[in-house]
Amino acid sequence: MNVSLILIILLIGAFATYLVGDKLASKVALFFSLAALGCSVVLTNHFLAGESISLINAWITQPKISFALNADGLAIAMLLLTVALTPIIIFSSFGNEYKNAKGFYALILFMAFAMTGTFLAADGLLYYIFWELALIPIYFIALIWGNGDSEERRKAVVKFFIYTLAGSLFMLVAFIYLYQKAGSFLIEDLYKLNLSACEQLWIFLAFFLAYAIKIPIIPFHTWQANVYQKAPTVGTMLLSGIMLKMGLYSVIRWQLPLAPLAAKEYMNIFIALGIAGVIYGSIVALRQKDLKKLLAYSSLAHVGLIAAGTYTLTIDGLRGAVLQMIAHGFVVVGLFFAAEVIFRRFETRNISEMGGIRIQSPKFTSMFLILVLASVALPSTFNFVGEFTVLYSLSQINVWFAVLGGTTIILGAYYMLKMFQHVMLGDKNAKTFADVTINEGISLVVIIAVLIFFGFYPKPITDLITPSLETILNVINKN
Amino acid sequence: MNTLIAITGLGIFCLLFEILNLRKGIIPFTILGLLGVLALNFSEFGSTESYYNNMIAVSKFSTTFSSLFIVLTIFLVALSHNFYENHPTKISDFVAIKIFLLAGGVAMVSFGNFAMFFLGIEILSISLYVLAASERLNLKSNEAGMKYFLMGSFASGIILFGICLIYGAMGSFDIVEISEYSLSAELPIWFPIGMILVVIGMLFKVAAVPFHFWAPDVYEGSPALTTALMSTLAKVVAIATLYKLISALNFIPSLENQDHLATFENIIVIISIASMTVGNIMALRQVNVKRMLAFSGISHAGFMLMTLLSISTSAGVLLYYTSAYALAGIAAFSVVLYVCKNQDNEDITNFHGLGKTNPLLAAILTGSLLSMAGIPIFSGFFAKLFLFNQTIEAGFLILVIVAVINSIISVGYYFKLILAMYSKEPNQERTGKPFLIYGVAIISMTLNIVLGLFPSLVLDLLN
Amino acid sequence: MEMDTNLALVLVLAPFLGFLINVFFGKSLGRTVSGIIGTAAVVVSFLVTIFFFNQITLTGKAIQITLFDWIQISNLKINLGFLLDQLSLLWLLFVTGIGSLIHLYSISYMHDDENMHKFFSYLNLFVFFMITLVIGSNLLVLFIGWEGVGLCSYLLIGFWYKNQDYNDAAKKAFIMNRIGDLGLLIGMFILGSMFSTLDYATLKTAIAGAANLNIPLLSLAALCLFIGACGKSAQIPLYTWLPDAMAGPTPVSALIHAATMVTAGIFMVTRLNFVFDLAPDVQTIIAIVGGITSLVAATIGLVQTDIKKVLAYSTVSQLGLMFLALGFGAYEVAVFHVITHAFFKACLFLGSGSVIHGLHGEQDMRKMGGLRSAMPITFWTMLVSSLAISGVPFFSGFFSKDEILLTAFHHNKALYVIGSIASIMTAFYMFRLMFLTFFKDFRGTEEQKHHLHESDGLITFPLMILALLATFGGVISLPGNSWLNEYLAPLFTKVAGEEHHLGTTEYILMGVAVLGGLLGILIAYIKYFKQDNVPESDENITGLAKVLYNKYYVDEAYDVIFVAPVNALSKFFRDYIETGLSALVFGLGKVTNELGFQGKKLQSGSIGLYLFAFVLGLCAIVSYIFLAQ
Amino acid sequence: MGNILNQIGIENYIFLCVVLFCIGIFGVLYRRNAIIVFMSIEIMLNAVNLLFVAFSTYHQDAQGQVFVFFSMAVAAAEVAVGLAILVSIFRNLGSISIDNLKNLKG
Repeated sequence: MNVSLILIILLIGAFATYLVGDKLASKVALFFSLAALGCSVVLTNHFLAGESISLINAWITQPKISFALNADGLAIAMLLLTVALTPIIIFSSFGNEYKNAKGFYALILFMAFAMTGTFLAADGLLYYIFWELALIPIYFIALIWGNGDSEERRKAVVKFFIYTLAGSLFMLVAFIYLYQKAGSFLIEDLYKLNLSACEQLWIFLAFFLAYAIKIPIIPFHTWQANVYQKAPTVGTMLLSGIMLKMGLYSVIRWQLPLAPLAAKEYMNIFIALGIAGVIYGSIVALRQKDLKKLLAYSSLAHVGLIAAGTYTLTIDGLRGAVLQMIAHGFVVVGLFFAAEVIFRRFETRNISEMGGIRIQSPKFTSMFLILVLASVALPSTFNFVGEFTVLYSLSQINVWFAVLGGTTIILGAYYMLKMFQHVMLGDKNAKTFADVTINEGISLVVIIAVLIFFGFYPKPITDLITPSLETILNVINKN
Repeated sequence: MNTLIAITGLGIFCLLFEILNLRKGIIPFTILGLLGVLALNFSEFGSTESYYNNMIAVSKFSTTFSSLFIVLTIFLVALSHNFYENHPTKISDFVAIKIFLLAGGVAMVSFGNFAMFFLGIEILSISLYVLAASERLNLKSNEAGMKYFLMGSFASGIILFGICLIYGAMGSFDIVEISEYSLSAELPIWFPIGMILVVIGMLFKVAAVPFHFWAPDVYEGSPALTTALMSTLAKVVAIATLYKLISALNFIPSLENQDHLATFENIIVIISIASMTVGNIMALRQVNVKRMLAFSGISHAGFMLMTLLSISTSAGVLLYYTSAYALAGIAAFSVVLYVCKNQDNEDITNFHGLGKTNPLLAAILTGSLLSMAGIPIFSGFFAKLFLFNQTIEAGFLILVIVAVINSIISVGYYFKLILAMYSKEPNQERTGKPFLIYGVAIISMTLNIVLGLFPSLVLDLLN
Repeated sequence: MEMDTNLALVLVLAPFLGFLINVFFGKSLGRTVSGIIGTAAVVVSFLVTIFFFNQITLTGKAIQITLFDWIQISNLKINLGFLLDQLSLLWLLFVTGIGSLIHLYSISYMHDDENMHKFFSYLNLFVFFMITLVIGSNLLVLFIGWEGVGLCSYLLIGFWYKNQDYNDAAKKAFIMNRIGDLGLLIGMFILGSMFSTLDYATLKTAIAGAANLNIPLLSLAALCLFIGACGKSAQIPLYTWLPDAMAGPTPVSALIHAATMVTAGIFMVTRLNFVFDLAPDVQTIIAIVGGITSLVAATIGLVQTDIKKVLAYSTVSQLGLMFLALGFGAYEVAVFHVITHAFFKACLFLGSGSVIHGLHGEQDMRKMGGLRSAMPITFWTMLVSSLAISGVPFFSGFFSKDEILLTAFHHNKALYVIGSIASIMTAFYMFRLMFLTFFKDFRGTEEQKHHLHESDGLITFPLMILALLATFGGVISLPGNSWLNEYLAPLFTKVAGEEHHLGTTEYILMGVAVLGGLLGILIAYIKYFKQDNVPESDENITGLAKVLYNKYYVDEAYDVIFVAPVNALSKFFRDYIETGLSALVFGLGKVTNELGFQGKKLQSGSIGLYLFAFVLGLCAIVSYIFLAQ
Repeated sequence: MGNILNQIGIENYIFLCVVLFCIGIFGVLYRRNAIIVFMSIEIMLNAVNLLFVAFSTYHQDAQGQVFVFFSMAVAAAEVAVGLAILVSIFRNLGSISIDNLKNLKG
């Protein structure tokens, strides 16, 4: 089974979507994304059947860069996350009318293509190229179809682009440096390197800059809230649902194995940063007036915890992090979609103008509540599995990490329930709120189903990712 | 050699066309002619001969670069059709001058003797002076011409002096002989000084800090097409020649013998850092697109100079970088030409809403800007990548980091233009889809992306 | 075995099924039907429980059921499994039993509420989670139920969601619980890392088998677990949510906030008795906390005027007593009191509910009185329960409370005194409640007076059942020969509670306790029957009474100490740090931009300058070369 | 033929030319009249030409002198163009002072 097929589907999809014109664009995009999903499922079966899913084609001779894709369990998990969320995201946008829709949906597919590539790439430079490519579409999506005052938006988006690019360019330098040492960009060759502690430190920092901005880890998160707020909800979903995970995935795949000494040496600092993010994000979220901004900060908090998990360098930490990545991917998409659903009816994202929805629309309220509960990691939701594992791994490093990280349980509940109370509860709102349409319902139900199913039975994913995580850990602990 | 002769012949033909009143046919004819020349040039590929007791030395380097120049000239000639619509009587002259300019360029990369080198430079420069000032009644154009002329000839004076010193030191103008002498144990100080003077002259041509001041003014003042020519063809020719000059004369080894290498490298490093930094920072606040591109050109000159630090291996990289840069430039300028056809200036405001009125052109301009900014899949990215790789290998990590920071800054102004195209409302309706401009834009952009997808195509020509 | 598994699943899932049905079809089914479904669901589990109960009383061996692996962590593998042993079955018995009664009660009580089907779905969901909590075979399954019941209490407290105060109360309850939950989690982590299992059975064996345990660490774990218990079971310092939780409908208060959920903490501690036994320091802490809580709550209860608030504080106080017992390792005693308390407190709440129902939502005792004639059944049942709770001899409460005090006496005199005082106060405020509510003549509006009536059968029937239980519930553990202790014996490492043979001291103590109870009743009688004075209206309460009436201003204190700072911090972060960071990033851009702007001046357009720069550069380079010579 | 260099050493010629060249440079730098600037540039070029001749005598080799012809021809061409530009400037501006050429800046 050729792994590049998925990439090809998505890329062709992007062009096809652009060509069929505004009328059909959304449908075609949905079709292609579903095709990619199907293809990935088949791929997964092949993988589970023990087939090794990888290909290497020579691409550039001097310097030696090859078009190498490799799908181990981890990559497949992220791949599935991407291709599963993309159709949901596209489908969720059916309620909206976009001018120049063909461009819009084409960009979405193209972004999916780039992100998939990032997850699959097994060659440092190829990975970097996909990584950068993913940035372009979201830039245009946010810029052209975003909301709010265009001047503000422009500032926010440009800041986002330059800021992230700045980070990743240093990663590029690091990659070139590694290439000088290894004579190839292939990941296995890079894994073989034995760098001095000092070199590793610099490499680690270069990567960290790129990832810390993308994930984002405080204090590099300043782009996040604004962009989430200004971007169209679809863009926000793509950003928060998948693109953040790119950063976290890269930490596991590239940063830790390539600079294990540094990672071990300064482990505590980076865990502490992550946890600081948890607390900071939660606290800032308490007083947000804008629903999307609040969700942005909540995801800052969650992602901080995930990052802390990855930096523990324990199998639990990594496993929990990956589980939590997937869980958070779904829940955050769901929440942002819910925010969009509200916006479609109330024309506002300002929490103070909401409230009294529950009376008018019980179905939607229940769904929203489930999403909220999932995001506060109520047991029996997927997020709990991830969060529990991560916190456990933290407690193994130092019980205080677990305690501080665990404050997310309290603060998270605080701001989410506060939000829920003011958005949904309370007496009847002047504005009428029609209950969810079928389409909206489908998207939400799918997400909720995933969250709850894996909440009780995460085994499939765990079994999928564990072996590859162990191999990565072996690389980390090789010397 | 034949290439050179053919080009010159072609130029003369163009003039004849005017006499024979065949203006209509001139553009297609010239393009065909140039394609022929290109073929001819390919036929000389790989052959390393020298003609007229080594006045001209054809080498892989010269042929490859000449073909790049020819390609660029084809684009420029194609663009000139639409550009000179309004004064048909002059078109043949301008085209002819461009051809001669090309001849000068080819002479410069394939010189085997300083006489040829000097003539080449002068042919190039004089044609440029003329083109720069070609809008007789436009004071800006005159001023641009004058500034360029004064500084240019001043630079020629410096170069000449340098040549003279080299001659004094070596007693010959012949590259081969000089390169042999230059390896000998001790040389008179005149040789490095002379070389430095010549290099400085060339640095002026590539517009490197602190010899860059002319560029923005001249670019802004000259007719848009000339600007396009300067920022693509002229710059590429100059940097290529500089590279050839230093490599062909065994300048680096000779410096090593005299252990002045560090000195020279420091100079290059400082100049290239200065160029990219000044270029990028100055570009940030420009409102005139031509001027902005001039500054971006200065910064790119800074990048290109990095190749001089690993002279023995970086020919391919230089070729790749120049082609990437030039192709992007051509694409960008073809859009600029279209947008600013009947405007009296080239301010960014003219580009407002281009994304809505002409999505294709907007996309192409975006592409070329992204390429210049070094965003993946456009060849600009790979150019930077190879360059950085090369330079880190040569051990100039700091320089690369500065370069990286600069490319971050550069995004700032490239995106200013993109933003103008996509996030502003159109302020004028743009009519007509001039076939040649679209053609050039599309082809150059395609080439750019193809180079990005298969860098080896170009990269391996000189490795 | 197969059979057991299926039955256990039925036991767990029946309420869940009820929940699903009520959620999806409740509205269309109509109120009564959905009510019946909800009740039936619980009754089913009740029956199954009885079945298992019989089984175990015969065989006496626990049933362990493992469904499938759940969470996998390197050194501990957590599966989703059930453990049906003496303890869990006992709990299930009264959870489902009282649960069904209360469901039954609610059919009538909630009948006028448009969202009745929702109410029942939530109740079912609660029972489902409660069962999960009790039946889970390891701590993490317990945690599912633990948080689940928290969620349900959130939903039910905020059942009348139009009123934001109720929502606040609900939120408060959930968050307070979450604070405890964090403790519980940490406790689990420590246990997990120490014994690499969270499964009760294996944990027990591991601890038993472990050579040179790390006692301090274990104690830390125990402490964390206890914090969790504090959250759920409303002990100091996390008790303040429970009184507010009275915002919910009365059946909810009866079921969740009196009989079942709040006892989860005691369940957990009892479940993990083998851990706590090894941490004597923690046990002392538990005892002290329990004692103080019981006293503090009782004092507050003295002056409350809202009938449900009184009961709420009495609940907190009773829970305190239970923890007192736990602290002395007398788990079976605590369990005993849990059961009796479940009976009479549920009865009391339901009774108060019936009263409120009769007065159309009036909860202030100052506006009641003289209801005895109007609603006799309610009166008698409540009277019985009050007697029980006040520890009047031969009512269930008498035995359980007495045992607690005995244990306290044997271990720690001071706490014994505290406990006794608390129970005297209990007797006092319970009868204060009785007198104010049922005696003298009615103080409400004419219009209310006109509508006064006894509630219908569906309400009174559960009352009577519970009253009976409250009366005779004591028989399960009579001093001397206690069926309960034998029944629970397998759970405990040490011999179930040192069987204090009934010597003279015991009898004296009993007498003291009884006298105390009677004394309390007497005071109440004099104060509210003889002199028949009615509590002041809020504004002119003064002095100590004011402090008590305002619950020692604990809520206010918490607001000042915790809530306000966090919010202030949040505001600070939002307005300064965030803007600062973004300003920093923008600043970099601005600076470079400014440089560009200044640079433009240099590009002055004068050829002379350009040439000058040219020559300057030239000279610089050439001279550099000469210098480098 | 070389004897002249025996009487007056080559270095003197070099210094002379350098001095001349510098005079040219300073002329270019300090004069504002375009014509005079042209002349200064010519001085620079001619200084170099002189040096060429000197060197060619020194090296006993004619190439240098040939080169001089090239450079003179080129210089002539350059000046022709320059003057042409100057004329059109004079037409538009009415002055030939290079200080008036400051419209392009920033």
